[in-house]
Amino acid sequence: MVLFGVDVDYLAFVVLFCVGLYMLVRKSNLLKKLLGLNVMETAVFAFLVTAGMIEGADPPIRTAGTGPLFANPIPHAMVLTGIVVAVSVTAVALALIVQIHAHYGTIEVDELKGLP
Amino acid sequence: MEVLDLRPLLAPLVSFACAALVVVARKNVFWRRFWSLCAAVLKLVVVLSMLPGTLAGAVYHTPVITLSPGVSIAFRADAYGLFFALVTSTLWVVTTIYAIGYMERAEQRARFFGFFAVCVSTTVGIAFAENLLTLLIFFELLTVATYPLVVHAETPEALRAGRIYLTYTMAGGAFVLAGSLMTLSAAGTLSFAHAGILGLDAGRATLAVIFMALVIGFGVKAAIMPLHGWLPIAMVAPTPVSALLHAVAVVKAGVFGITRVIYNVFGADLLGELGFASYLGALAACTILVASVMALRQDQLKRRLAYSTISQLAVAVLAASLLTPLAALAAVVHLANQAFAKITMFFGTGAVREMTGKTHASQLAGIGRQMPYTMGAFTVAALSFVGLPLFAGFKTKWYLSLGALHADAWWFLVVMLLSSLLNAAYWFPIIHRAYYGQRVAQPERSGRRQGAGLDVDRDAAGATAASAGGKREAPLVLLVPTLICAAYVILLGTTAAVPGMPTSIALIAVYETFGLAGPVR
Amino acid sequence: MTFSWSQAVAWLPVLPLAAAALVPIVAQRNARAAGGFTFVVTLLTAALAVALTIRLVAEGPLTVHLGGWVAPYGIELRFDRLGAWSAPLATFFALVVPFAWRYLEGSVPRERWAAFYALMLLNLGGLIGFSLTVDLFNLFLAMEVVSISSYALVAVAGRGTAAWAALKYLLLGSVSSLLVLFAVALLFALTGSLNLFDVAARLAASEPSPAATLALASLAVAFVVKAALFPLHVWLPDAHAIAPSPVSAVLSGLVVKIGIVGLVRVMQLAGESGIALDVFSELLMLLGAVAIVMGAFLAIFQDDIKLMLAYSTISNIGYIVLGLGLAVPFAVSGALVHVFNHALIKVTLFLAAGSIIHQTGLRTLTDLRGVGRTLPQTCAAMTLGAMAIVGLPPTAGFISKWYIGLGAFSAGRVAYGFALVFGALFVFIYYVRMLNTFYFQRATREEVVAAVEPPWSMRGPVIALAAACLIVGLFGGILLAFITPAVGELLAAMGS
Amino acid sequence: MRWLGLALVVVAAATLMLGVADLPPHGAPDAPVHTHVGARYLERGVAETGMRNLVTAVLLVYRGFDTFLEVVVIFSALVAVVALPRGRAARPDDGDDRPPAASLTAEGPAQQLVSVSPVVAFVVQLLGPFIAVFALASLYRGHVSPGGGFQSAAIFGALFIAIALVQGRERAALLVPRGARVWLQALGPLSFALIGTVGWILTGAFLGYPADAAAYALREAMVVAVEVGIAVGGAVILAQLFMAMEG
Repeated sequence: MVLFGVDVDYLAFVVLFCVGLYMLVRKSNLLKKLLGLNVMETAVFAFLVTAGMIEGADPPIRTAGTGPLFANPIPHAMVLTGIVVAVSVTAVALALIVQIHAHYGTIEVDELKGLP
Repeated sequence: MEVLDLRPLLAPLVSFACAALVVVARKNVFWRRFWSLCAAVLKLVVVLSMLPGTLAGAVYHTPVITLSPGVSIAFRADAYGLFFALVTSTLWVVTTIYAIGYMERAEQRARFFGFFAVCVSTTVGIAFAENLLTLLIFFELLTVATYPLVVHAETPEALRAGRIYLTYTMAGGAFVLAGSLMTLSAAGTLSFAHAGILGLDAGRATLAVIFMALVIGFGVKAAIMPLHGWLPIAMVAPTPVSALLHAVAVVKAGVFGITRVIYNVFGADLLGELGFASYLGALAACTILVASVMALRQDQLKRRLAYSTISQLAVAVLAASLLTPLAALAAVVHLANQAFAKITMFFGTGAVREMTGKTHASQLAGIGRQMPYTMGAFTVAALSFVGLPLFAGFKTKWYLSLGALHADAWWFLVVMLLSSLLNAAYWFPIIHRAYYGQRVAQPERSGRRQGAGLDVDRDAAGATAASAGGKREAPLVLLVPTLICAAYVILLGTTAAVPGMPTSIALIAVYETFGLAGPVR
Repeated sequence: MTFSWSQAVAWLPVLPLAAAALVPIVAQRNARAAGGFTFVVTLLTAALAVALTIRLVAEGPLTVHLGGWVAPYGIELRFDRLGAWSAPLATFFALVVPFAWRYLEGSVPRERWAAFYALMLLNLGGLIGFSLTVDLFNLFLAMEVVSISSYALVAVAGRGTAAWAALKYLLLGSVSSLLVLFAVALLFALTGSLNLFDVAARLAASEPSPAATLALASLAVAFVVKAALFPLHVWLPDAHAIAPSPVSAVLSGLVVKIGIVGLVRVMQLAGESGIALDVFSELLMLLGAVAIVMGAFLAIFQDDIKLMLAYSTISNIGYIVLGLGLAVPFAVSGALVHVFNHALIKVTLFLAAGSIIHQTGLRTLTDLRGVGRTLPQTCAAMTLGAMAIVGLPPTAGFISKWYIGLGAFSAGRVAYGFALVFGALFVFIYYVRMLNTFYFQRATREEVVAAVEPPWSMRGPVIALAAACLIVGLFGGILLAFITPAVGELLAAMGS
Repeated sequence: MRWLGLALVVVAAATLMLGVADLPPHGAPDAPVHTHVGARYLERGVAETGMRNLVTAVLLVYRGFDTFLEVVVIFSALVAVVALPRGRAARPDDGDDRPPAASLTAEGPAQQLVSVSPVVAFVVQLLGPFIAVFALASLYRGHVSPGGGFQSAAIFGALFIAIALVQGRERAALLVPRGARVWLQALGPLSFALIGTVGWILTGAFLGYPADAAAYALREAMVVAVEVGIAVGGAVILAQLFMAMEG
C-alpha cells in the first residue's frame, strides 16, 4: 500500500521517528526525552526489519517444511544487536538521570538550565 | 659557488645552547655570565670565520630538513645574510657586556639572559634563512622570544605593552604565513633566488596580494608607519632589550625580510614591471617625515629614540624600494650604520638613567658635564643620524641619493634633506642642553645606582654625586660598550675596511642581487 | 596454525576490549594493580600497532577477514594508512593511563578505579575498532563502544553537574549514533551489503538515488556532531571540562576524532560510489572556517583553563574539517596530519593542565597566577603545547596549519586561507593571557606558592608529550609522507 | 525555541520522506537487499555453519565480530553504570522544599520498590523455574530454532528482576554470588576472545569455526561456549544493572 508516494510501512517508520524526535526535542523532562530517543531507535529498527522482509516469506530458520522464500537474516541480526546497544545506552542514561535527580532534585531541563 | 657547510646552522645553534646553559646555571652568577659571553663570542667567531670565504665568493649552505618537495628548513649564508649576521653578532657581544652591567640587580636574570640569547639566535637564523619558510620560523620564534623580555618588569604597564607588541607582531607573522603560502602555491618553491622566484604568469592580482601580505607582515616588525604602534610602547623593556631588539634585531629583521621579499622573492625586474615598489617607497617616505615630526614631540628619551628608529628604518625600506643598485647598497649598509648609531644612543640613554634616574630630554641639562664620555658617544651618534660626513649615516645618505638620482626619484632628495633637518632638530637641542644647559634646582629622582656600591667605579661616582654638576661617569661595563659602538660609527663613516663589517660584502650582496659583474668574480 | 600478520590486526581491537573485562577481576585484589594491568595492556596494544605499522610500510595494507569470511560476506578490518591511526591512539593511552594512576587518587574514590580503567580500555578498543573496520554496521558498534565509555568517563569523577554534562553529551551523541544506524540501514536496504567498498561499488553500479545521498548526508551530519563542528558543538565544552583531566585528554584529543575518521569514510563512500557531495563539502568548508574563528573567540572568555582547552578543540576541529572539505592533496594531508597533531597537542595540554589542577587544586586563571614559578616543568610543557596549538613554528601545530593553508591557497580559496591563518590569532590572545598569568604575575593564592611538581608518573608523560610537540614540528614531513599515498587514493576516487 | 523544535521535526520528516520514497519497494524478493549477501547466507548458511537458525548463524559465525562488539557494548554499559557515583547521596538540604519530579528516590535500600500483591508474588515463584528452563532451552536450541544467547540473557535478566521485585533485592542478589560476579560479567567478551583464539588456532582465522564435517562436535562445542558466555554474561550484566541503578 502506498500513501503520499511512500510505502506505508516506511511511512510508519517516518511517523514513529518524528514522534520520537519531537519528544526528544520538545519535552523538558529528561525521562521523556530518553523515551523519545528510544522511540526513534525503535523506528529505525522497524525500518531495518521492514527492509529485510519479503512478502509471504518464512523466518530465516531452515527447518523442515519451510521455504522456499525466507526473510533476510542480516536485518534481524542487526536489530538484535541494535536492541542490545539501545538497552545499554538507556541504562547509562538512566543512571545519569538518577545522578542528576540526586544532585539537583529535578529532572526538568527548564529548571536545570537555571541551576549551577 | 655553493659550499656545503655546517656553519650557517651552527651560528644560531650556539646561542640556543647558550640559552639552555644560562637557564641551567640559573642562580650561579659567574656561569651565567660566562655562558652568555662565551656564546656571544663564539657566535661572532663562527660568523666571522665565514667572512673570508664569502669575500672570495663562496656561499655556504646547510640543508636541514625537507618537509615536502620545495619546502624545507635550510640555511644559506649569502653575502647579504652574512652582513646582517655580522651586524647582529658583533652587537650582541657588546650588548651582552652592557646587559651584564645594566641588569645587575634586576630580577629573573636567568630568564632575561636566556631569552636574550634566543633572540639573537633567531636573528642570525633569519639572516641565514635559505627560504621563506625558514625565515618565517625564525621570525615567529623571534616574536615569542622577545615577549618575555618586553614584559620583564611584570608591571601592568609592561604587560599591556607586551600584549600590544604581540598583537602587532603575531598579526604580522600571520600575514607572512599567508604570503608564504601564496608564494609557494604560485611559484612552487620558497627558496630565495637572486632574480626572484615569482613570475608574471602568477597573475597581477595574485602578485599584488602576495606583495601586500608579505610587506605588511614584515612591515609590522620594520615599523612602517601605520604599523608602528607597538614600537614606542615596547620601550618599557629594560634598556639593553630596547637597544638590541628594538633598534637592531627585531626591527632589522623586518627590514631584512622586506628586502628579501623585494629582491629575492619578487626580484627587482618583476617588481619594476609591476610598479608595486613605488607605493611602498611613498609609504616609507611618509614614514620618514611623520616619524621624525613625532620624535620632535617626545620628551621621554626612549620614546624619542623609538620614533627616530621608525624614521631610520623607513630610510632603509625606501632605499630598498628604489630598485637601483646604489640604493640597494644604501639599504644594506644602512643596516649597520643605523644599528651602531642607534645602539650607541640607547646605551647612552640607559647609562644616564642608571646613574641619574633621568629619562626625559628636558631633564638632561648639564648631563654632558656629568657624564662626558657617555654624552660624547651620544653626540657622535646624533651627528651620524643628521648625516654629517665622516659619520656612518653620511654613507647611507650618499649612496641613497645617488641611487635615487639613478631612479629619477628627485623627490627623494627632498625627503632626505628634510629628514636630516628634522634629525638635527630633535637631537641637537638635547646635546646643547646637555653641555650648556643649567641644571634646574629640582628634587630629582635618584638613579638606581646612587648610594649602593657594587663596583669600584660606582664608589667614585657616588662620592662625587653629592656635589651637583660633578663628574659621575657611568661604570666601565656600561661605558666601554657605548664607546666601542661610537667608534664603529666613526669607522663605518670613514673607511670601507671596518674590521668585521667591510662595505665590500655589502657590495657583493648588491652585485649578486642585480646580477652585475662583482668586484671579486 | 600459521601465524600471519594480518590475523594480528584482529587482535588490535580485541586485546584492549577483552582485557577490559578482566580489569574488575584484577582490581578485586588491589585497585592499584588495575592501573598497572591497564598500562601493560595499552603498552602491548601500542607495540602491536607499531609492529603492524612497520609491516604496513614494508608490505602495504594488511587486511583481515574475520572468521575467514571474505568481504562482503564477513567483516573486514583494514590496517591501511588510515587505520594506522590506531598506533598513536594506543600510544597516547599508554601515556595517559600512568598519568591517571596518581591523578585518580585525588578525584575518584578507590572502589571506582576498576571501572575507570575498564572504561579507558573499552574506549581504546572501540577507537581502534572504529578506525580499522570497513564494515558499516561494525563501524556503528565500535562507535557505540566508544560513546558509552565516553559518556561514563565524563561523569566518573564529578557529581551532579558532571552527570548533567554527560547526559547532554549522551543525548546528542545518541541522536548522532542513531543517524549512523539509520544511514547504514538505508544503504543496506539499497544494496544488501554492509561492507563499505562493496556498498560503494554497488551504488556506483546502480542508478543514482536520493536515498543514497540522504544516507551519506545523514552519515556526514552524524559524524559532524561527533566531531563537534561549530554549530553542533554544544555538548563538548562542558563534558570535556568537567571530566577528570586524563579523560578530558582522551575525549578532546582522540574521541572527537571518530567524527573525522567517520567523515573520511563518508568521503571514501562518496568517492567510490560517485555520489557528488559538492554542496556538502562547501558547507563543511564554511562551517570549518566559522568554527576556527568561533571556537577561538569563545575560548577567549573562559577563565577555567580546561574550558578554554575544550573550546580550542572546537577551533581545531574547524581546521581539520576545512582541510577535508577543500579536497585538494595538501589540504587533506594537512588535515589528516592535524588529526594526529591535534591529538598530541591536546593530550599534552590537558595532562599539563591536569597536573596543575592536581597540584594546586585550582583551575581558573585568576587563581593560578604565578604558577609558572612553582611548577616550572609542567608550565613549560603547557607553554610548548600552547605554542603548538596556536601553530607557531617549529611546533607540531604549524605543520598542519601550513599544509591546510597551502591547500586553501593552491585551490584558489584565498578567503579560507586567510581565515585559517588569522583564526589562530584569536587563539593566541587567550594563550597570552594564560602565559602572563603563569609567568608574569605574582601569586595570589597560597596553594600556588606551596605547590610542588607532580610525581614522575604524571610529569614523565607530560614532558615526553611536550617534547614530541616540538619533534613532530621538526620532522612533520615524515607524517606527511606517510599519509600522502592514502590521500592520493582517496582523492583519486573522488575525482573519478 | 518552540517553533525551532517543530521546524526541526518537520524538516526531518520531509527529508526522510524524500529518502524512503526512493527505496526499492519493500517485500519484493528481487530487491537488491535480498539478492546479495543475504541470499548467500540463506543458500549456503546451513552447510557452512551447521545452523538452521540463520539469524544465529549471522550473529555468531558470519558476523561474529559484531556480536563480540555487542557484548562489549553491554559490558561497557555495566561498567559505565558502576563507574558513576552512587545516586542516593542527595544534598541534604534540598529534600523538603523541592518535591521530586518523578518518583526516583527510593525509600531505603532494603525495601521493595513496588508493593506486590501476594497473587503476583506467588505466580512469579510458581513460574520462575519454568521461565528458567525456557531461557536455558532458548540458549541451547538457539542455533536451530528461534532463540539464542541474547534472548536467553534477556529472559534470565527479566526473571531476576521479577524475583528482585517479589522477594527483595537481597534475596535476588544471592542468585549471583558476589565473588563470582566479576568473573560472570566478563564471560561475554572473554568467551569470544577465547573461542576466537581457538578458531584462529584451528582455522587460521580469528573467530573462525572449523567447517569440515569431522569437526562437527568441536564446532558445536565452540558455538555453545560462546552462547553460554553471551547468555550468562548478559544475564549477570542485566541483573547487576538493575541492582546498581538503585542501590
